[in-house]
Amino acid sequence: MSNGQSDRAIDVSGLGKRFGARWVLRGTTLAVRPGEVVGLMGQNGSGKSTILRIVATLLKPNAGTAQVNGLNVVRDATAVRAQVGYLAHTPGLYDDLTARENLKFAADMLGMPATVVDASLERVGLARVAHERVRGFSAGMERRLALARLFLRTPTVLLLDEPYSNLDAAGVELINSLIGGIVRTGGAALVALHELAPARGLIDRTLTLVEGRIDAARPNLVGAAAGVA
Amino acid sequence: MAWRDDWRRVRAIARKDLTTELRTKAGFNGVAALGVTILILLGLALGPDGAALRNAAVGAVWLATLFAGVLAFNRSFQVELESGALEPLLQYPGPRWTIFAGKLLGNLVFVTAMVAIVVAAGVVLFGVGIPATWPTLVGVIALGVVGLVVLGTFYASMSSRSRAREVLLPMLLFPMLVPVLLGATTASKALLGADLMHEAGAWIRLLAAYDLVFLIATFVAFEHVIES
Amino acid sequence: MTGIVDDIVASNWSFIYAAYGVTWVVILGYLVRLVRAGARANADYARLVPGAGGEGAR
Amino acid sequence: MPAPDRSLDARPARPPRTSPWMGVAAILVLAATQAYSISTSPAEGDMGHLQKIMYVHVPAAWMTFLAFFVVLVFSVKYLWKGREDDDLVAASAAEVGATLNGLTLVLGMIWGRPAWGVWWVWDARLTSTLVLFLIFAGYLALRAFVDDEQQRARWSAAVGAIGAINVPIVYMSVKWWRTLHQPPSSPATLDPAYTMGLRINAFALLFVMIFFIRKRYEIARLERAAEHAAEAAALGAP
Repeated sequence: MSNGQSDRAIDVSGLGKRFGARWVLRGTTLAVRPGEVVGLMGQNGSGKSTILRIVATLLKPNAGTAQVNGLNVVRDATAVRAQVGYLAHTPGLYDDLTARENLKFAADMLGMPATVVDASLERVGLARVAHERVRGFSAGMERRLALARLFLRTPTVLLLDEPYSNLDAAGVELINSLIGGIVRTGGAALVALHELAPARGLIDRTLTLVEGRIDAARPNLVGAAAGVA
Repeated sequence: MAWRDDWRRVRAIARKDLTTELRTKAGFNGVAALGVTILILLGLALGPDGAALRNAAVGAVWLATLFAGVLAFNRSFQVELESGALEPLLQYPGPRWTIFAGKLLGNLVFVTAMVAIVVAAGVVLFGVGIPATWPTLVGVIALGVVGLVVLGTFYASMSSRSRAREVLLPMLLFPMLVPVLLGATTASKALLGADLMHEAGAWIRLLAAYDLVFLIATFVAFEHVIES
Repeated sequence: MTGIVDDIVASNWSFIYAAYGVTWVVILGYLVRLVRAGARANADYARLVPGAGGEGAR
Repeated sequence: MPAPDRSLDARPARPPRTSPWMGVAAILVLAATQAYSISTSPAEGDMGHLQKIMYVHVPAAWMTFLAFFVVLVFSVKYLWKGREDDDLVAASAAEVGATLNGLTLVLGMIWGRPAWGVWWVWDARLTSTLVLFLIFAGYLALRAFVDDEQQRARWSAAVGAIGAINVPIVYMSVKWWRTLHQPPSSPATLDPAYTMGLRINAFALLFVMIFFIRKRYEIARLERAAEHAAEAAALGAP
């Protein structure tokens, strides 16, 4: 299953990553099926972001493999990038460009027509400030603008790193509609979270990272919550 | 169609970098002011004899260009690093060389504008007469600028992400630019004189060959260098 | 050989000594550096790889 | 063609060791060839016994270029295949090459003072050797300033290859720069009485250099092997 279709949207096996002498991932294995939304839980520094960045082709693993729809994230990086939508912890915007210019840049880089820019701004509720520079934006507005980049096109795999931080109720609703939209078209999502509450009802199951490994003993929080209710 | 998408990416990156520079202004003004200041200091150190200054003008202008140019290259990657924009930039689909080409184009415009100011200042401050062969002289300057920008942009893509980037970039870049410095200064000097020995032509060919070789080499190598 | 040439030759010997002196300082200096780095690497390896037994095992 | 990911089982065993006797032998041979050529070479007409510096200076210069050729080859090979070992060979050759390069420059100056009356001339060979030294000082500085070893390997391979491409261009440009303005100082045409001494000294220094690079490489491999062992322990690999 080196390329083409696969029954796994994300397939991570024995992943190891170190920064200097510190091992952040120590043989992580996980899989996400198409149409599935998986929550990745764990304390700060447990390696959630690192897994997402490896799957998004931004980091190379020291050991193990990761695949997206059967494509290897190291060997077939370009093809993987075309399929993956990644929301980083930091917004990664250009402060001296306006909101619209930031999105126009993203559309150019993604090879999308310029018409999607305004629709996307409308969708995240920033059409009113489209011509203001990002430098004056609040943290919440910046996150919405970063999110707007994901609405420019429809990826098959979503990787979201703490998407709910700095967002109000309407923002949470936006994230959930984004995830819902992707999943309905057969896509998958891997979402790093520190609390389950905002994503409840959307997440199919959770995995917990402890010291760079998936903790098999931890209960699936979604299932547990359902059982109690 | 793929090349059209790639060209669109290249333009987008160059336009984005230049818009940022234009809006902050501090960057370009600072770099250009530094270039002129270096010229003034060289004039003070070498003057006040007019003939000696005219003789040293070409060298002074190129040195000022190199020292001020170094600041521009680290800046162009700083924009990506400060706001964590490098990750999204690397995550976009499409070949990585488009990132290099875009940065290159942006830096080329930036450094060309700076060089225009430094050369104008050099002509005034050092009392250089403009020769009849000035279009060729412009060509020499352009070839020199391309060499400087190609290697400067390439090395800055690494040095901007390392420790001690202020030291590392000149350490990597300046020895590599020796042929550019020699070619550009000697050809410029020859053109400012009468070029009796017809040596400018040989230097122009050397500069052109240098630019071509390193344009190809850096485009090939960039893909290996940009990833984290 | 005339006396003048002898003088030049005599004065040149100090440069010849200097040249060979520098050469051997560099070669032996690098050798010492290698030996020390090698000893350190061997010790680290023996510490981190239990049962490897330092010298040439495996 | 990015570097392939290394799987858990591709762990190198303890690297082989070159016998230290090879080093002892190489250094003894070098001492012997030097003693031979010093004692047998006649005084040269213009420079007297000063030409004896040639037996260390010229081989050092040749070996410098050879070492940097090794850097070029293994840098390109690393960019192609992504094998960690190639990076370590390039790094070892660069370190030994830079050392010999520094030696060449100092010997050139020691030669220049009595021969030309000045410590330094902007001669094509001297100047381009100096520029070469600066290029590889940059290479070694880059290695020192980058912590992530994958990044360091890729970056230094690119810098090594591109730096090596520049060497002939630098040499040519400095040569033109000199010749178009004033005639170059005439290189001493070599009398057959000296060629034998030069050759055997060059071979002796070649053996010393090969020993240095191999040893440096083996130490780097050993350090890496220790790190990989720590890696295996951290991953809890079977």
